Parts: sequence; C-alpha cells; structure tokens
Amino acid sequence: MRYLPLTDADRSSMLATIGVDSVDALFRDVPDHAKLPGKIAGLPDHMGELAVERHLSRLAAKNVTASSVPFFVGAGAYKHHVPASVDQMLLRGEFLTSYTPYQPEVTQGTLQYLFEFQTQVALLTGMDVANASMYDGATGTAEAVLMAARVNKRNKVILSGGLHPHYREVVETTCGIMGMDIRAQAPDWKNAEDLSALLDAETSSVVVQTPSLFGHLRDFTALCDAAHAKGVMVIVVVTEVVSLGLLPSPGSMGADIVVCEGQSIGNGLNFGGPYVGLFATRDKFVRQMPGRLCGQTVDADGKRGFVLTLSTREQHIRREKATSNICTNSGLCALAFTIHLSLLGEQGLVGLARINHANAVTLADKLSSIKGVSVVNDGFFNEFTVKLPKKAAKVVSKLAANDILAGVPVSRLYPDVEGLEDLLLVATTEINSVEDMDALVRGLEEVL
Amino acid sequence: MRYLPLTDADRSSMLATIGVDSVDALFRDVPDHAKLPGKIAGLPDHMGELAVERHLSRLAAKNVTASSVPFFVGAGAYKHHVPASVDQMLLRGEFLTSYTPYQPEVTQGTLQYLFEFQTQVALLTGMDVANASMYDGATGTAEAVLMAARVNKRNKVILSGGLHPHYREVVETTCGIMGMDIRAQAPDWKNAEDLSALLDAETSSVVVQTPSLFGHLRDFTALCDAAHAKGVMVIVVVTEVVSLGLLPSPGSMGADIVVCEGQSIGNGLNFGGPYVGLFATRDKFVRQMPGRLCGQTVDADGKRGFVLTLSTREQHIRREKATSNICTNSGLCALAFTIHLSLLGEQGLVGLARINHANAVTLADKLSSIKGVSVVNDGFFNEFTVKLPKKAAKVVSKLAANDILAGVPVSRLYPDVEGLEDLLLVATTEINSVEDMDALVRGLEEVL
Amino acid sequence: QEEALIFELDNPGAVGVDLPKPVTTTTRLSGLSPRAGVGLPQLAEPDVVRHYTRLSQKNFAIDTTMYPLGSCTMKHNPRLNEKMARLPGFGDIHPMQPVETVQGALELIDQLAYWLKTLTGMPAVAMSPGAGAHGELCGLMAIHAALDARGESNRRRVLVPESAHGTNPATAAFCGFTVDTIPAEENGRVSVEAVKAKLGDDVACIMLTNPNTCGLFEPQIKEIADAVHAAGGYFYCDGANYNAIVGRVRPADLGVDAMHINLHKTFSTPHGGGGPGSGPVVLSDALAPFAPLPFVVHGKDGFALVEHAKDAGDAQPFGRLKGFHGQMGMFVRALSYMLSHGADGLRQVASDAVLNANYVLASLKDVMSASFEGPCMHEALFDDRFLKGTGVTPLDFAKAMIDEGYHPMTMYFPLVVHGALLIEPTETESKRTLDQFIGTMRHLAEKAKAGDLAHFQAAPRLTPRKRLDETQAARKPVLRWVKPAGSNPAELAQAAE
Amino acid sequence: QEEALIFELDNPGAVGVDLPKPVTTTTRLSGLSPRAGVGLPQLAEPDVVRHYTRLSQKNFAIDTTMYPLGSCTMKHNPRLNEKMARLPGFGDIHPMQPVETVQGALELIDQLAYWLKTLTGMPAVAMSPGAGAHGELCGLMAIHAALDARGESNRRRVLVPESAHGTNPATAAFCGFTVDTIPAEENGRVSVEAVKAKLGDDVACIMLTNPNTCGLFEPQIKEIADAVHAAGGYFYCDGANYNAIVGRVRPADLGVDAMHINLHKTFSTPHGGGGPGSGPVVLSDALAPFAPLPFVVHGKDGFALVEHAKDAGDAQPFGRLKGFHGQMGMFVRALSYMLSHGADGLRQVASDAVLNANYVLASLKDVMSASFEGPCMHEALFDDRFLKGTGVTPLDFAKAMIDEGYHPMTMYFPLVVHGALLIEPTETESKRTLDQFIGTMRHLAEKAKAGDLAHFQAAPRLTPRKRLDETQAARKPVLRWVKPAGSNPAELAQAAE
Repeated sequence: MRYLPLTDADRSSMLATIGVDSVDALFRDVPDHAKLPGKIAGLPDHMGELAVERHLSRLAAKNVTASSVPFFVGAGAYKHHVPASVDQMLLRGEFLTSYTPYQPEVTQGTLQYLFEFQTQVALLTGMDVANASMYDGATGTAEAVLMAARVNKRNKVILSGGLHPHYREVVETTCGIMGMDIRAQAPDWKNAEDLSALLDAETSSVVVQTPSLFGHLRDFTALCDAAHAKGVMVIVVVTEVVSLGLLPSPGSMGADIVVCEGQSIGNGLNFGGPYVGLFATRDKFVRQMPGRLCGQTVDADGKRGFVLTLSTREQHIRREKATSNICTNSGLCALAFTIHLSLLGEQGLVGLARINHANAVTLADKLSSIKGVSVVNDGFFNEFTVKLPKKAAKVVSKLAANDILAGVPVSRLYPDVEGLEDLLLVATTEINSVEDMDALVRGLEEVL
Repeated sequence: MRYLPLTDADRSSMLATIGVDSVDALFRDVPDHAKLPGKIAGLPDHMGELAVERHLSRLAAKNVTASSVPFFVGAGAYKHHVPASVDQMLLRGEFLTSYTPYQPEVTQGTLQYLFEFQTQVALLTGMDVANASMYDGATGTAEAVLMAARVNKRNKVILSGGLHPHYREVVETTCGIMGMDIRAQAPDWKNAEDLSALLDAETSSVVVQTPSLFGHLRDFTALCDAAHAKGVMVIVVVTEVVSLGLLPSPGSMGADIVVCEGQSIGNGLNFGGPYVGLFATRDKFVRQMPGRLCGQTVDADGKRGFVLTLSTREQHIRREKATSNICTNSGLCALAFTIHLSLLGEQGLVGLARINHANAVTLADKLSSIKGVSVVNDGFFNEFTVKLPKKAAKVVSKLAANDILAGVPVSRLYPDVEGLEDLLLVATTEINSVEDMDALVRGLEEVL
Repeated sequence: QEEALIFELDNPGAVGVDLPKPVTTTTRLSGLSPRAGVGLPQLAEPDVVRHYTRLSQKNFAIDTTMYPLGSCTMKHNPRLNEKMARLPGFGDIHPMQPVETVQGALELIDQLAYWLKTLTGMPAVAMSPGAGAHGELCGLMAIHAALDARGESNRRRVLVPESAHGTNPATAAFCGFTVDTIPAEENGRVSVEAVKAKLGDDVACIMLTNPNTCGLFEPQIKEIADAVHAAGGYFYCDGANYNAIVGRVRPADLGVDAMHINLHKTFSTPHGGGGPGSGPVVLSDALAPFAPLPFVVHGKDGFALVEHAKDAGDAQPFGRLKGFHGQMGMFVRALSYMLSHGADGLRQVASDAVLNANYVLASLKDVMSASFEGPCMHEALFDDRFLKGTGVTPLDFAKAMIDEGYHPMTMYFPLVVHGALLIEPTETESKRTLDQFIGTMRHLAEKAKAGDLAHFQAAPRLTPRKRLDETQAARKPVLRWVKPAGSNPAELAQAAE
Repeated sequence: QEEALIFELDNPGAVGVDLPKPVTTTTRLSGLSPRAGVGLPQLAEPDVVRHYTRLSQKNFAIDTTMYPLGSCTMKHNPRLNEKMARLPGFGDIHPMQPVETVQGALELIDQLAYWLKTLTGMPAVAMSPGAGAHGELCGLMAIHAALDARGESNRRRVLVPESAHGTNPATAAFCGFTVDTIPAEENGRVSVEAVKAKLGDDVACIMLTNPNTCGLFEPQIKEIADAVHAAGGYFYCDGANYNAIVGRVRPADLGVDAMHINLHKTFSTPHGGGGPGSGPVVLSDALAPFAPLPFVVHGKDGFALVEHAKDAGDAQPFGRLKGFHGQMGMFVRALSYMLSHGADGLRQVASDAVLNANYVLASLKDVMSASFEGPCMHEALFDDRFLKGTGVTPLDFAKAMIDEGYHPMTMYFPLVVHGALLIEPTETESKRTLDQFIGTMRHLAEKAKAGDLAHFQAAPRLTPRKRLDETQAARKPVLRWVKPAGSNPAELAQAAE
C-alpha cells in the first residue's frame, strides 16, 4: 500500500526489537470483545490512484459547476476569480504539511503570514487588531456575541433582521446553550428596522450585517453612537468581504467587533467549506478575543520574529477558563486570503469592488426592465433582492434545468415566514459577462 | 501590468540615475527606420487572468481528451496514469524556475535528480551510461546515428522498416544534411525483414525498434552479433518505455546505443510535446555522446556532490567541434520521469508493464473475434496491428464521431505506400477498462 | 535570508492583478460615500510569489522532515487528495445551489458518512463541525439536548480526566457544564473506581480520550462506559487518537455515545499550519436524533438536504453549528484517503502506527525515561527523569532536535507526568527514518548526560530565528504592522534586514 | 540536510503505487522471456515525496531569488501559464488523434504563430523546433535547402562573429557548413566592413545575434543584412536576446531571413533546470517554402495538419525535425504569457528590461569595470579589470554572490572581453530588488579591492556544498550509481550522510 512504508521484513524485525510476537500483542489492553479479528466488513479494499480518481470524478461530474453556467448565487458565499499563483503557493509542502506554529523557530513562514493576515484584516475592517482566523463567518459571529458578553457581562443580544439566517441560527445554537437571551428580528427585506429603539441596559450586543442578507446598505454610525451610550457593543458582520473595497469600513462607523466571511478573497466555493472567518476588534478588548493570535517579538539575537501569543486565553493553557474552545483555525484559507489580497493590493481590491458593483448596477437595471420584476433595493453592493411575479423557488428550479443558476430564493432561508416566497437574492461578481446577464434575463422572461 | 514591477515613479528615477530623458534614448542604436513609434498593430492589449483563462479554455474545450473517451491511440505516444504527486513536485518553484545547473553549489537538487535519472535510464535500457536527456526519442535517434558515425567513421545507416516513420524522417533530415547514406527499409508490417544481410564494411549503424511500429517483438541478439562482427553499431529504439518492465533490455541483446521516448513515464500526452528522449550507451563511447551529462564528484570538504561534466564535448565549450549542437535538455520532463519511476519502483514498473500487456492480450482476442478483423501480430507488448475489411482511416473517423478514438491508421504514417490502407495500430494501457474495450468492439462492429 | 513584511515591500503604483474596466461608473450606494482607501500595499505578481515562496522556506513540514509530534497525528498528506478536492465538480459549486445541481456532492457526503459509521460501528454521524474542538461542541450539545429532552436538565456536571486535552474542559464549560476532574492512576489510566466515585445524578457525561493522551488504551473503558450509562450519563470519546485503532477497534463496541473524528489527523487532510480541520461526530442511537442541521438524506428524487427543523421528521436537531454544510473540501480529501487505503489498509494504518511507536519506545527506553511500561498505542510517552541533574529541560532537549532536522515532539503534555515528551511517529514513517531518529535521540540523550548543557541551551542555532522571546510578545502585544509615521517603506524594509 | 540517492533509500517490499491485478496472466511475447528484473529501488510514496521535496530545497530559483544571468533571460514564470498548459484539452490529447478531434489545439498553434509573425513582422514561422539550438538547426537547414533549390550548393561557408553563442558555430557545423569567424570591433559590435571583407560566393549566411551577446544593439545591422543579401547569402539572427526588443523592433525590419525565438526566454516558459524549451523559427519569404513538416494550415473543414510533403502544395519542406508537432505544452504557456501582456505589455517588457539593465550599468560602473559605454540593451557587460591585482577571479566573485543570496551572473562569456561578467536583470525585477542587488555588488567589489581575498576564495560557504571538484568529475567520470557489491543499502545511505 503506497502510503505505508513498512515492509513485512521491517515489521518482523521491529517486533523482535520490541520483544513481542505480533502486532496483536501490542493491542493487549483492548477488551477482547472489541478486538476485531480482521478488517471491517462492508468496505472495499484499497484502491490505486486511477481507481480513486475515477470514483471521485464520477461524483464530481454529477454537479453543475459555477464556471460552467451563468451563475448568480450568493447569500453568503461568492464566486470570484482567484489567481493561479494563490493555489500554487498553498500547495507548497512547507505550507500545506506544516503543523500549527507552536515551535516558532521552524515556523516563521506560517507565523509571518499570519501576522500579515491579521494586519490585512485590521486594515480592511478598519479595526485595531484581528485574530489569526475562525472557522467561518457564522461561527465567528457567535464567538463575537460571547465575547461581547464577557466584556460587558450582559446577557441579551439583538440580531438584526438583515443578518444571514444561518448566522442567526449558529448564534442561537451556540449562545443559546450558554443561556443568553437572543432577540432575533424579523427578516428586514425592506431595510426598515430600527434597532436603536431596542437597546437597553441589559443588552450586551447588537449584531448587524452590511450589506445585509437582502443586499441593503446602511450607515451604522448612529446605531453605534446609541449603543455605546448604553454600554452596548455593536458587532458588524460582513459576508461579502470584497465589499470593503468600496463601502466605508465598519470600524469607521464605530463597530466594536467586526466579523467577516473571508471566502470571497482567495478561496473557492467548495460547497460551503472550508472557509475563513475574519475577526477584528478594538485594542482594549484584545484579551477577550477568541482564537489564535500571532505577535511580533525578538529572538535571542534581537532580530524581529513572530510567535503565537496571548495563549493564556486559550484552551490548551486555560482549559475550562478559556475564552473559547476553538483550537484549529483556518490556516490555509487564511493564507489564500493573504496571498490573494497581496496580489490585489490597494488598487486591485478597489478595482475589483467597483467591477462587482458596476455589474450589479447593470444587472439590476436589466432585471428591472422585465415585466413584473422589480428590484427591491435602492442601494446594494454586488447582490440585491428581486421581487418576482411567481414563487422564486420554482423559478430557480426551472432556470437550473436550463443551466442558469439564478440565485437563492429567500424562502429557502426563511421557509416559515410568509410573504417572502416571491423574493430572489441575485448576486453578480466580476465573473459575470454581459452575455451571462442577458442569458438570465432571457431565461427569466421565458419562465415568468 | 501584473508581471512588471516597475512603476512610473521608478522609471523616472531610474532614468535620472542613468542620465537620459527617456527609455527611447536607450534604444539609440536601433536604426531609425526600424524603431516602432508605438505598440505593434494587430494584437490585442493586455488581458487579466480571467480573460486569458476563458480564451484558452475555449480552445481547450474544442479538443477531445484521452480521458474522456475509450482511447486506443499510440504509435509513439501513450496515455498512462501519472500519480498526482509527480506534477506537484514539478510545480515546486525550486525545480520549475531554476536555471540549467551550471552553478553546482546552488543546484544540487537538479543535479542529483539528473544523476538519478541517468542511473534509471541505464538500468532500464541495460546499458552502462545515459545522458541527462534529449528533446525526444526521434531527435535522440538522429543523434545516435551521428554518434555512431563519429565512433566508427562510417557513413551508411540502415533503418529498419519497423522504425517509426517520424523517427526515420528526423534521421533523414538531420543526418541527410550531413551527407550520410541512409537506407530506409520498407514498412515491415509482417515482421519479416532480415537486416543482417544488409550489413557491410561501409555500414556505420543499423537502427531497429522494439516493439516495432507495428507492435512486433524480436530478439536482436543475433543481429547485434552479426553487426559487431562487421564493426557496425546497433541502435535500438524504444518508443514505449513501459515495455522495458516486461521485455528483455536492449542492452542484454547487445545494443550499442539505446534511444527511448520517455514520455510514457511521468509525462502527459501534451499533443506531442514536450517529451523526453532517453539516450544510453556503453562506457567506451561516453566521450562521443551528445547532450548534457551529470557526474559525481566531491566538494572542497570532500563531500559527495554532483556537477555537469564532460562539457568539453558540448557546444558552449567546443563550438563548431562539439558532438552536437544540443543545449537545452528536457529537464522537467526528465524530473517527471524520475519521480514517477521512483514511485513505481521495481515492483510497480513490472506490474504496470504486465497490466499493459494483459490488456493488450485481452483486447487482441476481443478484436479477433469480430468478423473480418484479424490481428496481424503473433506477439506484442501493448500495441498491435489490426487488419480491417475497410480503409482504416475512414473507420477511425467514423468511430471518432462516435466518441471512440480507435487508434492510428497506418496510412496516416505511410500515405505513399500501397497495401497498408486496411491496417490500424491499436494501443491499450492500464487506463483502458474492459468497458472501453467492449465499446471499441461494438463501435467497430457497427461501422464495419 | 531575511524577508520583510509584505507591507514593507509596498511599491505604490504596482499591481498584482489586471482587471478590466467596470462596465459602468454609476454607483448605487444608498448615500454611502465610497471608501477613501484601505491602506493595502501594492506589489507586482513576481514579488508576491517570491515573498510567499521565501516565507514557506522558513517552515518545517511533513514533506521535509519527520514530525514525531504526539497528540496530533502528523502523517503523509497525499497529493492525490489535493487534486481530488480541486476537481471543479467539488471545488467550484456553491452551497446554496439547487440540490438537483449538486447531487454528486451530496452523494460524496453520504459516502463519507457511510465510511465513518461503518468504521466506528456507530449509527449516525453529524458532518458539519469545522474541527475537532467544534466536534466536541457538537457532541456535548447533543448530550445537552438529549438530557433536556429527557427532562434531566439538572445534569450539568462533566467528568474529565486530568490527562485530557485542554479542549475537553473548555468545551464542557462552553456548553454551560461544570467540569469535574478525575485524577489519573499511577499507570496512566483512568480507573473505573475513580469514575464511579464521581458519578451521581447530576452527571451529564464523561469525556474520555481513548487511546488516552499518554498513548495508552484504557483497559477499563467498557466498564467505565457501563458505569456512566448506569448512572444515566453519556460517554463522550475524544477521537483525537483514533489513528491508533482505526480499522481494528470500533468505538461503538466500547460503549461510546459520541466521538469526534479529526479528519485532519486520522484521515490525512493536511494540517496546513493550523487548519482548516474537520470534525464529524459519530453518534449513538440515543444521541442521533439531536444531530445538528443541515444533513443529507435519501429523498425520492435522489439526495436531499435537510436545512430546517420542520423538514427533519422525527429528529430534534439541536440547531446549526456552521454557516453552510461542513468542510466539503476536507470531506473529499478524507474520502480519497479512505478509498486509497480501503478496509485492509486502514487496519494496517493502526497496526503500523502502533508498531512504530512501540519500536521507538523499545529503542529509547534505556536512555530516555519512559513514563509507563509498554506496550503503548500510537504514542510513546517519556518524561524528564533522564534529564535529571543535567540542567537540560525538555524544552532545551526539544529545541536541540531542531538542529538535527526534526520537529520537536509534544512537550509538557500530558500534564500527568513531569516534563512530558510525547512521541508519535505515525505509520507513514519508514523504519529507516525511525532508525535515524532513534539514533539522533540517543545521541542527544547521551550528550545531555555528558554535561554539554550549553549545546542545549543555545539551541536551535541553524534556524531562521533563534529562540524567541515569548514573554515580551505577551507582555506588550504587537499583533499587527502599523505604518511608521513619516517613514519611507523602502528604508524600513532594508532596516528590517 | 543531507539527502541520499534514491537508490540508497531502497526499501525492498515497499511500493509507491497501487496497481490492480492484470486481467490475464497469459503472455504473447513472440518467444521472448519476460525480463528477470530491472534493479530499481522501491519506496513508498511518503519517502519519494520527501526525497524530491528535500532535493528541491537545494536549488536556487527565480521564485526564491534574483538571477542576474546574462545570455539567458530568467524572468518570472507566471503560474497561470502552468495552469493553462494543464487544461485537459491541451495536456491530455494525443498528437495522432484525428484532426477533427483536436481543432482547438491546431487553432492554438495557429494563434501563437500569428502572434510570432506579427511581433517579428515575418511572413512565416516553423513551430516544431524543440529548443533554441534546434531552432538554429531549423533555420540553417532552411537556408541549406533554399541554396540547394537555387542550385548554389557550393555556398557552404557561414560567417559567425566571435562573440556568438557556442550553439551558432556548432549548428553550422552540424549542417555541414564551415565556420568563418568575424572578429569583434573594439566597441563590441560587428562592423559592416569586417563582414564585407568575408563575403564571397561561397557564403551561405551570416549568423548574428542581435542584440549581441555583449548586450549591445548592432547599429549596422541593416547594412550588414543588405551586404549579405547583395552577396547572395542569408541572414540568420540568433533570437536569444529578443527580450530586449520585443514589441519595439521587428526583426523583419532589420533584414532578417530566419530567427529562432526561445519561448523559454522571451515568453517565459520555465527553464525547469535546463528544459524543455521551444524554439519556433520565423522565416522570410525566401525561406518560408522550405519550412519543415508538420505544419498547420487552414483547410476547408477547419484546421488541418500537413504531415507529408505530398500534401504541402507548392512548398518544399526540408524534412522533419521532431517526433511530433512541436512543444505544445510550451506553446500554451507562451500564448498565455502573450495574451496576458498584449501588444502594450510586450513593448513595456522590452522597455523595462533595457531600463533595468542600464540602471544596473549606471549604478555599478564606478566600482566595476564596464566593458563598453552605455547605453546597453537588456544586459550590462562588465569585465575583470576592476579585480586587477586583487587576486579575486570572476569565478571567485560570482561564488561570493551566492552567499549573499544571488545566483551568479554569466561569467567568462562573451569571449570578446577578459573575464566577462554579464548581468541581465530582466523586466520582472523591481527597483527595490535592483537596489539591493546593486548594494551587494558594490559591497563585494569594495571588499575585493580592500584585499579580502580569502573571503572570495572560500565562497560559497552557505550552500549545501562548497566548491565542487570539476576536474575530478571529468577525469574519472562517475555518471551513474552502481550498487556496491555485497553491501547493504541502508548502511550506504547512512555512510553518505
């Protein structure tokens, strides 16, 4: 078997060194009833590369890929073009097969890119500091709510109706079990909610999203001011991080914690994972942050170097008193993010954001021109909500059958809320050509 | 432009350092009439990655890939499965973007794999020494003929009718211009030629191929004996190097020079190139070899190390007295060959060869069972000649239209020779499943 | 060679990507002003590629050297798995595409789930946790939900042996449980008596690692499971060390109710310098109904995805753990690994992992102090008794290994022995490599005993950096680069070198 | 770290691939006995991956450091090109597939040909040569054939300047021509007078590199071309230095009849430690009919491939140069590079390459001895006058550069100056990198002049090997590993380290 270097001769000689007759003897502590005499039934024997490739390629071929059709699906994950060099760097064994950088002398490569990543995230979000990544945006949001509760020792959290429902559910699941009082607002598809009115002295934090699930934009400055006046922390969530090249940073609006899904930069769609959660906050809260932090220091010769730091917050030191149980981060996804963002640079990120927005403006105008179709939003980044004259889920299915992936029906996210059945979330990025947009328009015209 | 790091500010400051006003001033030696005032007309401006990918992907999509259909095309290039790790090693920048190892202290990586490559080639061919690779098998064959002429100072070469016609043409072109007397034999599709009878005191070398173009096998021991008795050198060509895992080595039969197309191991089909020519000979002829050689030596501390050596044969030292004008080798293809062969190892190579042969035996029996179809060969490795009741070229076209690539019509290689129109070369490797073979049988039955 | 920070390499005006012009300059931003600037550096592609290539060269990795790293299985990462995960049919599909356009993806998840269930003997598996610790959270939330469903919300005490990974108590606390520590026995095991002494009707579960963090199989595990079950609690098994028993022992046969499986340990998805991981959790019949959303089911038109409780039938999912459906990219890699090994190969994995560890133990126990008699499982635990009187600490010893070309083993963990040195060679190291490693360890142990303290204290010498000042890092945290006021980035880059 | 040879790592019984059983054990070998054995080593995949990863780490490369390597353009190799060449539609098609199944491949070749013709202004291009020297062969064979067709087979003398690459005279000799050397002028150029003095009715052609190997544009090139043409000869231009003028000067406008283009220099297909290259040859109207087989034409049903002289119409192909149709993999990379740059970018390539070289020249000429006054083209030539009296040779100087992290420049070439040091920075190095390089060169030049001879003679110190004994290598060639009689491979591996 190609991954197992021991030969039978090796095994015999090693058993002799150990002084036992067989490998079975090494398993003597296993209760007899649990010792399997041979291989587990119901599974095939080992396969060569060609056979494995064919098996998996057959499964892969059953899926419709984003690059192969006019593609407008978003709602928290976005199809962007990633330069080829990004993936080739990730595949370097020194990054791919390296361990968590607990031994800094032999992992300065990993540590330095994490330090660069943290800085990039801080710059993007307009915050002071960022950690070395979370599993994804949704889990990061739950961690942010818990962190806010640690900071202000309050128990109530208000979730905007513009927050992605999956994020809401992760917060409900994760913070609910801790006994937090979670006040999720109704889906705010008209961008009409007023959260300031809900803030009180029991409120620990308020969670808003920009652009919202429905694509709406809003200035949170007033909300932040109102919240801070009552000791409430404002958590701003961004699920499309490319938007930060065009929209004002959450930090500039006064956010206390910013959580982003970082997938859009450097990472493929991957059917939902692995993704990378960005987590940024103000300096004063740093010791309440969850997750790994990379910090700058000096070595024995006084040279600048990097280490994981403030690990007294973490589970492997603090155990049950840790700020979070998170251990693994999204190292490689963070590396992809960092390399792609380094390639983009200031000019590239801003340019990419503008192209995304321009395509959305163009598409919104095209869709508005279809009889019976209206765009709900007055503003947006690269995704907006369309009101159709039919149920969006059926329209999406019919278009999928015609090889057009038109977007996400709001009803898939809110199956229990009435009145949202005709709403469709449509996202467009730099990958969409005018031909793609026209194909969507034609497709819609046909099925409506 | 993403590959050009100079900024306009850089350019200005550098021009100031140089002391000229503009880049144009640096081109002052160009005759005025040849100075283009602006960019060349008729070509598009620069494109981003996404646009380039789309342009090239559209071209790629117009081709039928070997992996996507039942595939039996050979005749000097073979579809084999290459492990994923091979390509990932090639893509390491330290291999991919390194220069020819003229500076051995900083290229021990390249030099050591070339030394390993040379050893592997010598072992495979059963010869004493091998060089660090040629462009491909065909050019290697021409170099072998020229080398033989240098060794025995004779001018006539006999080319077997089993030699791939492209190889014959390259020999004719390359050695013909040097004034050599080239005696190419008629296509030996019945494996009936007797070359011993043609040898004489003017003959420098005789070139044979195993398996022959038509897939025939032969023991060349007697030919070698006869040739050596007359001072003639025997050059054995192998276009399917996997066969050397099952067939006796050319060295064991007495060959003086062995040339192989190494594509089958480690390298994809690539529409014909780049491939890698293997070139091996006896110790006594080493100073007449063409191409680069890597040799073992010691460094200033007495440690084993590797260098390019015997470069006094080469053009950059000997200029017009060089053994060849070859300069570039097939470094990365040789690396792919070496890594794949290292993964295969003794057991893997032998196993792979046996699977190829077993598939060919199976397919030959299946094809023989079709009415009007006969297999010409009594023996073969993984490719053989089939006689059809119709013109092979038309049959191949019809099957291609049905998404079956059935093989190479002999008439494509010998358009001027009558009597070969019904012959089809059919190759099968480990990639062919029984379903593939049955699809070919059914396809043939339909069109015959 | 020194490498400046990417920010210090800023080359304003350079670009690393070429983008077309926007099709329109009209904006529709609801009155927000476009952002003035972000502050990112600008570099051309060649400089970015060289920067990250050079950074990578400062790392040790499995591809370059043996990692005898106990507590985290660092085995060979086949490139086939990377290739498979990058098939557009897996890498280029969106989690919210209509399910009829992702049937192959759902089938893959279903197949991986089948392998995990069959290997462990467990009836159900929750696929979405993003890492091992996240899997622990999933398991404990399922236990929490099951207890609530039983009306036993009073059960809030969790038993955790002192040898446990830090994530165990952290996870328990994260779920609102209190942690009660079980002391280890002299022989490194947990005894059924010690567990029984802690049981009571407020016990929610026990969290036990098996093989445990000392590299030992808990011989009384079934008795412990039975006792916990009899007391109305559940048995959460930390599956971090599943590599030692995969294919040879089914956790179901040990009485496990929930166990997370680190795909990035046992099934070789790459560590990647710290992630991403993936931590599916196998569940017993008692806990299966509470598995989180979403999950894959066989529907009438192929595979379906249950994303909402109302579609979950009789199940009572405790909620949602992750933004989408789980770490698909890791699923592909893990299934590729499983198919490559097969049932026969996975059994051999455990056999060879255990054989390698015992070989190291047997070959070193005369010069290093083994904490427990063998046989061990896939890890060999040593402590610092052999360094007594030398002045050399386990940390010094580990740093000296770096100069010999090895990543250090895990140190000072588990906490149950003094100055732990935990060695896990894994099954993908050859006997030749082990023999060289053993030779080096013997050499270093003898060097320490011979009194060459300076050698150890100055180690490592051959790395891009010597020992780093972690105290300074924590005392005055510098967690990001800040552009020095009024400075020229080019000068800074040079100054840094 | 030391790394044994793969043969010394032999682990008999290990496998690096898993293969299915053959479907039959029947053989049909015409009486030949199956081979008894080959003698290859056996290793599992993890050991092979680690071996080649570790070997790679012993290399310098463009991805890791600047290569100021004159005479061979070592520029950034974009990964996009690698990705494109690996599209199955290019990488997984067979050269002998029916042409109707490879229309996209033929179209790609046609597009690349269009780019090459448009950039050079030449009417035709032969695509199949496998490298630059192979392209020279192609060009000279076309000239040979054209002369034969003119009935002037007496023209067998080829004029080659003494500054030429070694391949030029070697190629001429390979085609049966005699080589007549033209001496260089004091200013590093070839004069029209020197050429005229050599012309005669036995002259087949002149082979001229332009820009020449001193990094200078030949100002009299058009006059030389005219004189050669007037004398009935052809002008072969060595295109190795085309990077300096691409997009700014069309070779056709200089009177060129044939010029090879190193796709692996100008158009960035990777050097790969020595190949593969690709050397298409652009041809004038006079030579175009003699271009070798095969070639792509526009047929009535799309693209067609002319593989035989009888299908070549009026053309008189001189034969075939390569097994199949050329270096397709390199064609894809080159076209990807060209599309990425476009007409505007390629012009900028030449501008920046020349600017960078002149910047280096201007920044170093006060401490190193520039052989010629500037401006230069894409290369700056220095000689060893600045080392006079120091005892430091150009080789010593170059080896000292290695310890500073740079690949040495080309040394002792061209032959027209004493102790040449030829620096070509290329357009993909940033000003920052050039400034660092210049700083290092100045530092080393001053160190040499200050008398620190030992520093240079002991260099390099920081490499996996110190200076290697090339004399021993050549005197007693050891060109392969041979299994030591009666020895154990494991012991050998250890002995080697």
